[in-house]
Amino acid sequence: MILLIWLSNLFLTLGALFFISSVTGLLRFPDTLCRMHALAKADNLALGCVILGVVLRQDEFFAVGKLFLIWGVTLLSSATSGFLLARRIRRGMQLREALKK
Amino acid sequence: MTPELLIDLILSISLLLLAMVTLRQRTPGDAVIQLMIFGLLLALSWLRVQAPDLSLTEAAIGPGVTGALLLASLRRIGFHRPFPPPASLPFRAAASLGCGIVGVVLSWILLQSWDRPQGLTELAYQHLPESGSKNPITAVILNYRGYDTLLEIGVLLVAALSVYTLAAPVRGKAVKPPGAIFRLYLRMMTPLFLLVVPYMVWIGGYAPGGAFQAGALLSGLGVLTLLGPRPWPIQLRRKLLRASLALGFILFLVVAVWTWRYGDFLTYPPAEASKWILVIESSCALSIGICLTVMFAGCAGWLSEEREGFR
Amino acid sequence: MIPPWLLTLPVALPLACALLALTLPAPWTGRWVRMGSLLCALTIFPCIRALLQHGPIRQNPGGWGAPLGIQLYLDGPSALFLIFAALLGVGVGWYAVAYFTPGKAGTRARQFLFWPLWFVTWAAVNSLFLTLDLFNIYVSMELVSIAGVGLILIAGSSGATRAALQYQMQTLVAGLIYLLGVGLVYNATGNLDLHLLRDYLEPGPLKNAGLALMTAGLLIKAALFPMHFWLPKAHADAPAPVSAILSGLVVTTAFVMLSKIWFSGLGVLAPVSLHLALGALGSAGILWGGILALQQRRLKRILAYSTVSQVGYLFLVFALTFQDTPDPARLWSGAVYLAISHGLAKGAAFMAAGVLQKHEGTDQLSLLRGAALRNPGAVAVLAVASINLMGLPPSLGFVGKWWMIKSAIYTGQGGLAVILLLGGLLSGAYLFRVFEALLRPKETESSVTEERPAPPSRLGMLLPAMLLALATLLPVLFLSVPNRILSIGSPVPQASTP
Amino acid sequence: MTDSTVVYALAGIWIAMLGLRSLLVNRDHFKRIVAANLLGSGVFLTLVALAGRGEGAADPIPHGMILTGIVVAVSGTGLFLALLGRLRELESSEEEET
Repeated sequence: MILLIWLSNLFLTLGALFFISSVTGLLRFPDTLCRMHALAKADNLALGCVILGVVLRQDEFFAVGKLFLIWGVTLLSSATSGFLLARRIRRGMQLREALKK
Repeated sequence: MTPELLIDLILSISLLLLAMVTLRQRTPGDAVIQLMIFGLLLALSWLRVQAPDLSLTEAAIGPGVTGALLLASLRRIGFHRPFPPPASLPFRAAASLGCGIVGVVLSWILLQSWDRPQGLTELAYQHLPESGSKNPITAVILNYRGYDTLLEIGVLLVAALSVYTLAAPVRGKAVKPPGAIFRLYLRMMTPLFLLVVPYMVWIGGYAPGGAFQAGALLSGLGVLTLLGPRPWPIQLRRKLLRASLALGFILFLVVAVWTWRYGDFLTYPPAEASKWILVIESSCALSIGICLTVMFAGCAGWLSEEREGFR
Repeated sequence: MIPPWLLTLPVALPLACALLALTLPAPWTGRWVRMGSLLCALTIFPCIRALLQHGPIRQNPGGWGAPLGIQLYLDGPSALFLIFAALLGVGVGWYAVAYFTPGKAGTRARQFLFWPLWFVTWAAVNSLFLTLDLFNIYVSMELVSIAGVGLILIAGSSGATRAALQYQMQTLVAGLIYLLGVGLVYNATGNLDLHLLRDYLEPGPLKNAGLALMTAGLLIKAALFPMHFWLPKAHADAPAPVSAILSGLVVTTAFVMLSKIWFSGLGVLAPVSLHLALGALGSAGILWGGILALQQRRLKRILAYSTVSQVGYLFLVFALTFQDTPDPARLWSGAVYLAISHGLAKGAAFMAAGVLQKHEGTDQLSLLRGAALRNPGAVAVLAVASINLMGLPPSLGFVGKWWMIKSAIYTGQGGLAVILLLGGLLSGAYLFRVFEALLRPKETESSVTEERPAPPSRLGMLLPAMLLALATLLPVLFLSVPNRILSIGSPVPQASTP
Repeated sequence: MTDSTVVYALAGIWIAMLGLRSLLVNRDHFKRIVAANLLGSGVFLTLVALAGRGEGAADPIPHGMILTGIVVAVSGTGLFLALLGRLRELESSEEEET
């Protein structure tokens, strides 16, 4: 039992570290596309670690299922919105280059 | 400095700072994004004040629906048009002084009288068994004060009607067809939404959840379908759409009048109170979902006067 | 035996009519609206009869007691206000059936929405007059205001949209400030019912702050002097029935709610400075509205600014009551009569202005010269309504003003008496200016009058307008009936029977 | 847990005052609706903190009030924004005509 608690603490700290790394990526990277890249990757990983950490502390099965559902939906929607945003930004950049010429 | 106090201090100070930053933004687009971040943090801080129902609703309606409405109306007003300068300095100084004094007085009063009188908490929890639901907030909204909720659904219906008919734009813009990725996302998310919304209505009976949260989720689904490919190519007849707007309210009123037989307006017999509450909850959720979706379409400019219904 | 759901009838029925008007096919609407408005008006009378037999009625929809649930309470003043809303309801309903003629697709859809919005306003106003619960007052006020915004929008022009924007922003802010006040009062006392609050009346900081915030919220909604700018803009191009509802009903309900909160007991908490501030705002509103009405060139804007000044009258009653007037019941009934008579007379005046606009094509005073010859009916209605607006003797408005002036003199506030008389003088001035234009024939008798499309039947429009105008004069003949109704369970103790 | 919620009440009051001040000062309609939303959030935060103070379960009555308040605020905001869009469109069409 102690092993479970220790393991979930490990995952939680890992998740927190990943969150910090994604935020530093957000602040340090030069343009929007890079920042979005950092966000999408690190955040999902961090959320996965946090959810794993929390799952290890749960006792009833239904809550575990809901937690993994949260993770799945977040993965799905952040991928889609990331794609839509990136497409919009790239179109904006192409437009600006066309105007410059 | 107990850890709880530390967390609360951090949260409330960051809320205050975020509010200041939101009002400092120069373009509408940034202001809306800051407001959505503020809404998320607000939903989090309500968990700290023992209000899980409210944090669910605020998370769905604050950054979700209000953010979508603001962004949709920005399409017509312009994302990057900077705000005009505020009023002249003396007026600004007077307004800040006035609000500051009121704020100081209210904070002093709150600090001074922070001990809590007996309030209605015991009474509400005492009558919980007869109210037909184990979640006290659902009991308050739908049973003890069902009359308020009836009028409040009326407010939502009138707002949606006004947006639909009166504030509809003269020409309205067409919507660009979405890409393949979004269609795939929509096909995957719609069944999930249709599963979670009834679950949220059902769980309202005995855990945080209920009509308002389910309604906000339903409006999220509505917004997604509006952004996605139109499954129904035909023009929704204006009459059909207006009737569907009022459906939730009609159901609520019929149930309210039907309970006259049991004794009084909106009085449910304690035995089957939970059954009636479920009926009313689903009608409220339906009404909130449809009304907020139509308002999103109105704000985005897709309802037009000449052509009936959606473009 | 009174059925337990009797008091919810005046709220549930108009809501049902609104939903039917929403979903019924268009050609049906004319017949249905007349029958529906009559039905809603007739439901008031069983309530009045039960009131006369059993005295004040107390019911709670939802079946829970006062602290937990909501309590509806029918007493004298709310009965009179219910009758007032019913009269205005039938009058405006029948008038609008004749007024709205089908235009192109856009306007037809917009005008079609008048009926549901109007029935929803009527239901919300009835709920306001009946409820005792502070939070229920908030939700009903929001319903009245948002339906008001919808009604302003029916005109559809950019001016109407700008007025609707301003009113909607004021509604949002006023509602939130009022809600904060209700929250503070609830946390200070532990319950929300006005009658239960009577035994928590020792002043406490939280309660005073709550009452002040609630008063501020309701003042913004009542279009009192500094917050009235949306009213004239909304009336400029709103259709006549919409103006009748806005000026007659929506503005009066905010005053009625503030008086219900203050006179039901919480008023004791208010410091003297709040009373004087309300009096000052009221008198400033009277003078400002009167002076601006003198400068207007359009008939509807004159009536709009006259509403701003008449609202000022209503708020003087708060300034007059903080000292021990010899006869507080007389003053209270004076204010009730003034509110009711102003609502009815202003509704009739706007309807007459609507008929004039339909037939003369404009409401510019300079172009309306000699209009009395062409349509005498409308000018007659305007004249009867003006008797009450000016406060001339045979009208209910005069009775109200007279009692307020008397109590102003008794309590030694001569200044307020002077302002009351000055207000009457100002309203006389701007109304006679209207009649001077209407009655004097044009100098150059233009022989050819260009043909306008056949105007809708005048009788159908003028009959309800005259009904409302006369309703402000007839009760004066047998004043004992309204006084008897008013005295049943009125919040202010009856010192002496009139 | 007893008095840590007072911090939220104070933050709520000051957020409401910030929103009110910005609402009074700015003339731009969009900025004012954002400020009105902040005012609403501030008021709701204060009332929730007041309801959740002291030990024992939070008071459900203010929670019910605030849920209704949130829905009324969002319907008001939606109507305001639709009006704003329509006004911009009417003004632009009027400019085209003049």
